[in-house]
Amino acid sequence: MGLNQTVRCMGLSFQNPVLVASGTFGYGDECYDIMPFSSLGGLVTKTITAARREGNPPPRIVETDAGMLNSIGLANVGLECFLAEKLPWIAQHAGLAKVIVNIAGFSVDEFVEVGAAVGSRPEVDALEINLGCPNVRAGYIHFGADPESVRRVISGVRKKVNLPVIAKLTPNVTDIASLAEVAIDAGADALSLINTLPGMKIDVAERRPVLGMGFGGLSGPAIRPVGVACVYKVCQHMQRMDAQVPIIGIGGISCGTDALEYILAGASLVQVGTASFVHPQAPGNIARELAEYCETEGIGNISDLVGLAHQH
Amino acid sequence: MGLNQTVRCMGLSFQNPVLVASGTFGYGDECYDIMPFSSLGGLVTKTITAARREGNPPPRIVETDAGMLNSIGLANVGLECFLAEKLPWIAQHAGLAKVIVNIAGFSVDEFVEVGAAVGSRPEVDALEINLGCPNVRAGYIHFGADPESVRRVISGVRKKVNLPVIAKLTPNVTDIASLAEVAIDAGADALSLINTLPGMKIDVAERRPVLGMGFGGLSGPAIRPVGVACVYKVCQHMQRMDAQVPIIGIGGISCGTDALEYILAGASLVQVGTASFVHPQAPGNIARELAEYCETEGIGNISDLVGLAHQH
Amino acid sequence: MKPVFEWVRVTQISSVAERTFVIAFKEPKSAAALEPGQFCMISPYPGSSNVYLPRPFSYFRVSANDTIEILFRTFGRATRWMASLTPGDRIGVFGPLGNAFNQHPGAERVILAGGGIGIPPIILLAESLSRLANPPRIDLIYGEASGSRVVDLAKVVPPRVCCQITTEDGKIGVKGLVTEELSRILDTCKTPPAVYTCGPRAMMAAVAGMLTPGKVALFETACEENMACGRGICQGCVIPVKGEEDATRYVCCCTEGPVFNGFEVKWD
Amino acid sequence: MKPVFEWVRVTQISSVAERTFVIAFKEPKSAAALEPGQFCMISPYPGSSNVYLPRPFSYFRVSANDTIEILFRTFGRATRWMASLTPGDRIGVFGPLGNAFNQHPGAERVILAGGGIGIPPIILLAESLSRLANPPRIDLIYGEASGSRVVDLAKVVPPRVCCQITTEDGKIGVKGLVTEELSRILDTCKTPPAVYTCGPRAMMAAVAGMLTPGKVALFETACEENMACGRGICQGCVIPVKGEEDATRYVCCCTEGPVFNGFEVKWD
Ligand SMILES: Cc1cc2nc3c(=O)[nH]c(=O)nc-3n(C[C@H](O)[C@H](O)[C@H](O)COP(=O)(O)OP(=O)(O)OC[C@H]3O[C@@H](n4cnc5c(N)ncnc54)[C@H](O)[C@@H]3O)c2cc1C
Ligand SMILES: Cc1cc2nc3c(=O)[nH]c(=O)nc-3n(C[C@H](O)[C@H](O)[C@H](O)COP(=O)(O)OP(=O)(O)OC[C@H]3O[C@@H](n4cnc5c(N)ncnc54)[C@H](O)[C@@H]3O)c2cc1C
Ligand SMILES: Cc1cc2nc3c(=O)[nH]c(=O)nc-3n(C[C@H](O)[C@H](O)[C@H](O)COP(=O)(O)O)c2cc1C
Ligand SMILES: Cc1cc2nc3c(=O)[nH]c(=O)nc-3n(C[C@H](O)[C@H](O)[C@H](O)COP(=O)(O)O)c2cc1C
Ligand code: FES
Ligand code: FES
Repeated sequence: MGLNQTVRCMGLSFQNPVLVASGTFGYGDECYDIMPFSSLGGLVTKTITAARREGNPPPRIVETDAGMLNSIGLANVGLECFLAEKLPWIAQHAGLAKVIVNIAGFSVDEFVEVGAAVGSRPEVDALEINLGCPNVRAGYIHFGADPESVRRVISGVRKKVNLPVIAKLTPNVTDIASLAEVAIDAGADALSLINTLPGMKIDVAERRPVLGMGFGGLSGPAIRPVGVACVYKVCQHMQRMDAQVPIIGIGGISCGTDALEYILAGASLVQVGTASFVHPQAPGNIARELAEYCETEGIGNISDLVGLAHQH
Repeated sequence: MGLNQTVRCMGLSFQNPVLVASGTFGYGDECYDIMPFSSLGGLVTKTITAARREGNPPPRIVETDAGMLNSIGLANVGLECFLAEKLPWIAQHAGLAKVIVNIAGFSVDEFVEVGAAVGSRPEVDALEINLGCPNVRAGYIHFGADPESVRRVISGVRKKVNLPVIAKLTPNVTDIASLAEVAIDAGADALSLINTLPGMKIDVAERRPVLGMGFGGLSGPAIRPVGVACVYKVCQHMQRMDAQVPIIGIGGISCGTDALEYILAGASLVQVGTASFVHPQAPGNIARELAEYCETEGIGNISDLVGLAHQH
Repeated sequence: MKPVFEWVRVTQISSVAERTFVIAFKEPKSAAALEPGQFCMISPYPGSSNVYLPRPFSYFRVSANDTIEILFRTFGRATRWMASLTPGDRIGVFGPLGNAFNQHPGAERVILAGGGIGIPPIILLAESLSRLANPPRIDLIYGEASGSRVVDLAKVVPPRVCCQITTEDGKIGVKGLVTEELSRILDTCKTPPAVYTCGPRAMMAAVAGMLTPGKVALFETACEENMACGRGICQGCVIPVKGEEDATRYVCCCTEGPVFNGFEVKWD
Repeated sequence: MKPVFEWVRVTQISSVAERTFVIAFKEPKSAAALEPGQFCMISPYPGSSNVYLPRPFSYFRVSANDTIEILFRTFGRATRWMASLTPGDRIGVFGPLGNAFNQHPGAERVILAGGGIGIPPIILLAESLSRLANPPRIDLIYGEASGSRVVDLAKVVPPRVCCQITTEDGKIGVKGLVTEELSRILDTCKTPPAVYTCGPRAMMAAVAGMLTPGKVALFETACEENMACGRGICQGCVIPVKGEEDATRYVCCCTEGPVFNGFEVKWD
């Protein structure tokens, strides 16, 4: 990676456009020796909530065709432990990689409380707001599916912090573009698209859902066409609006070409999730493949490709 | 298939629970000699509109991971030709298979007009109303995404015909269960779940969407977890309501086990779509595998399994 | 013959040029019935690949009566999977599909023009035409971008077929394009020849641009489009052709083609 | 040793009982470092299967210093894919992962109980314990539902290990369950033995029900749960263990296990 792969986005400078997605890289420490995230654009932490959460009963994961379902249930160490133990370690090992902390809550107040606490820490470069975890028992109406909740969560957190605030939207809505618009109006500095799709697998032998909680979130290559469509749609919609913010493309990215699909559709950065389970070095390999692509094709900076698929 | 596989549903008697899905079996004539649909539970025709439609510019299809995107654009011979040429042939060759005609329109009036014309024909056993084709240039707001449109289309058609009316819902909505409820209230006799998910693939070499129309509908095994979740969710919702109607499970069914997932989740019948492209005899093989399963497991009738996954 | 779906075993596979392979399998029924221009859909044995949809391939040769040979080049997931096959591996084959070239053009001379991986059906057609009771005089042009891609056709081009290779890099045969060679041969024709072509869209469009309906006895092109079902049920593989009043009509490449009257296709 | 991901070639694969196979590959680094109870994640070479996630398998044996052997049984998509592999095929291997059995239980007698396809780590442990400077007396119980599934372990069970096979159909060894044999052996123990077990959840739960903390020197179970990452980053593989005040705590089977104190796992 001799080339300059720097991407400027949300006022931050990412050494390359590849980040690891929330919930698929732990807190960085579990896999630093195998895939040091300091070589990546950034790390997005597992979602943090105010209280520690034990998470859902097993089984929590199962393979599906070209993908997997997960129902982790936002298991996490909780705000206090995260700030005391995890964040310092992450900051120490991040090098040039940006540290993005993903947060969630079960009420607008909790979102704001966690956001304010995390956002006041100098080690943090940006906040990602998880608006749509379909796994939590609270039910299947997510914050991300209701425009008013999106507005209140994003503007609530926005007012409390000076960092970039990224709204992570769920694809499980009738019109993702209008929710993106609400998030931007409420002050989001960027959009992450997409979270998992709601799904279920049934164990035919046992005649019951495989996962302990029944439903789970679908990720992996199976959902890439859905993610690319969401990015393209939101990008198209923003081109018609006044306010434009960068998009972070997520969903089924396993190789450089997959990442390019998202970039051409309008993403400035990408996140790699499930692919890290299939190959522990996937995020680094993808960053390298993008750099090689730019070199071969004579592209000065990957940012020159953002949204090019809209020109046809 | 020595066993009695008959499924009673919507007042009709299906010789087995396997139907072929709209748009994936033409009008039956193109593949009758390879996969005679007379051995199946039923045939659902390609969507018929009032006027003949040329459809979308190519490329119209492309493979994705464990699935495909299509953007056919409701290409069809039109109501007149269908009634004059296609329907008589279908009826002549249907044997014990039920003939279900799938219809759509670009206005409520067109839905009602086509529904009334098709519904008056004695060869037709039921109507399936395509509420969500995401491929048509008219834009991405489908009839199926708007409760009021669903109500008007279903009750409009319902009033004009004496046949069972099946509402085929799109999964591209925030809450499919509430739309199912609207369709049932409006008089739907059954629900078909699901249609394709909106998706896109980008040709990285050409830096443009692969499909001529950009977006397409995602089908195949990739979407099976989404389809099963929709069936489970709607079935769960109906158990809390007064009115209950049968569900027809659709999405990524490639083998008997896949069909059983839907049945256990709450589907009375299933439709096989994309799998027919992978293996021309897929629908017949699936029906046979279901029969064998019942025989091995000592299940008198497949209907005994409907919804069993809810008992846990 | 109505098409059949069979699981067959690969009997042979060999690399014949850069990224280009010949794969063989026994399938007696199709082998006996297939006609030049027709194709089959090839798919992986369940679980043996992450390729999902079958892919269309023209019949290239029939050998030993029961063995079908396919000539293919790697582009993406499916063709790379095919290149990784070894003898004994199972594949799904569905065919014969599609229409065929008209082999009775009523012309004294026939010109066959194959570009790149469009050559397989052209070779099968050459062989079939040579076996006619009164074979026409046949000129065959085979063009590739580079010499490294040229498949050695010496053993498969029938005797008395006059074969000319063109390459853009000039490493093998004449340096230049198929169309240049075609133009030269057309000039030598005293009566309207029949012209058959298969190759990249741009090449077929250029050939179409060179020909005039009255001046050739027949002009047929074998076209390509993404396919899913291969038998007219998905409407996915349409080719734009000239409808009434120059409107565009979409027709299925898999059933109304892959062979089309080259004057009817809308090339732009 | 920190785990490594390697693409390796299958060197050997053979069927050893009904639906049961041994697969071997060279991977010198792990072979030198791995400990009994640890496991690796096996995944298909890209494109060579429709299996998506890697799957966990216990180390069964190390042979010729650099070769790792895995003993597996077919259940679904992944294990069927593995059964279809032939020597020369490439697979991804990620390991060594997880913790290991405690090999210094401070007991004179050790009882190893493996049920079904839970036997591989038990065999590796038996071998390792026998190679200790002062090996304990080792009883090994290997149970299967039917005789047709019994793997011939004669060549892999170390000398001086007393091995008893149980089958439910009685076709091989003693007719009955692992737990019945275990109970018989326990009765012969004069001092608290160490008990290690791996097998179906129901079997391990039954074993747990037979033992009392004070009466055994150590009770370790190797557990199974669906896995995605194998290294603690997805939180997908949790096992319920007893937390404070009998609350349930979920701990990752891949990092805090697969070997657990059998008294701490919540079996119900
Ligand atoms: C009727 C018919 C007959 C055919 N006969 C043959 C044949 O005899 N031999 C043969 O090798 N192929 C033949 N093809 C083409 C073959 O079907 C495709 O090459 C194949 O589907 C590619 O699949 P893939 O997954 O490898 O590539 P994809 O992933 O589908 O494509 C990868 C990239 O390569 C490009 N590409 C794919 N195929 C071609 C091509 N043929 N030419 C130029 N660019 C391409 C795509 O546009 C894309 O950018 C035929 C196609 C049709 C419709
Ligand atoms: C730490 C660890 C070590 C393991 N070591 C070994 C080993 O050495 N050898 C080995 O063969 N397996 C071992 N397994 C189990 C192995 O990982 C699974 O058998 C495998 O993942 C099954 O994948 P599949 O796609 O073939 O089946 P799936 O499609 O995942 O499952 C198909 C069906 O079989 C059932 N099933 C799957 N695995 C088992 C099982 N082991 N016992 C009973 N039912 C099952 C499932 O519940 C499901 O109903 C180990 C698992 C873990 C967590
Ligand atoms: C096991 C697992 C856990 C996840 N946990 C979170 C989470 O805590 N917060 C969040 O915002 N997204 C979470 N996600 C979603 C991913 O960040 C990502 O949006 C999604 O998986 C799609 O990307 P992929 O296909 O590359 O995995 C999780 C995904 C997986 C597979
Ligand atoms: C090529 C193609 C064409 C389709 N055309 C129609 C259609 O005309 N009307 C309709 O209601 N659904 C149509 N569908 C959707 C299918 O009927 C089905 O709902 C969907 O493909 C999911 O099932 P599958 O995964 O088994 O294919 C089409 C699907 C495909 C792949
Ligand atoms: S490939 Fe389906 S209609 Fe031609
Ligand atoms: S398998 Fe991912 S945490 Fe254990």
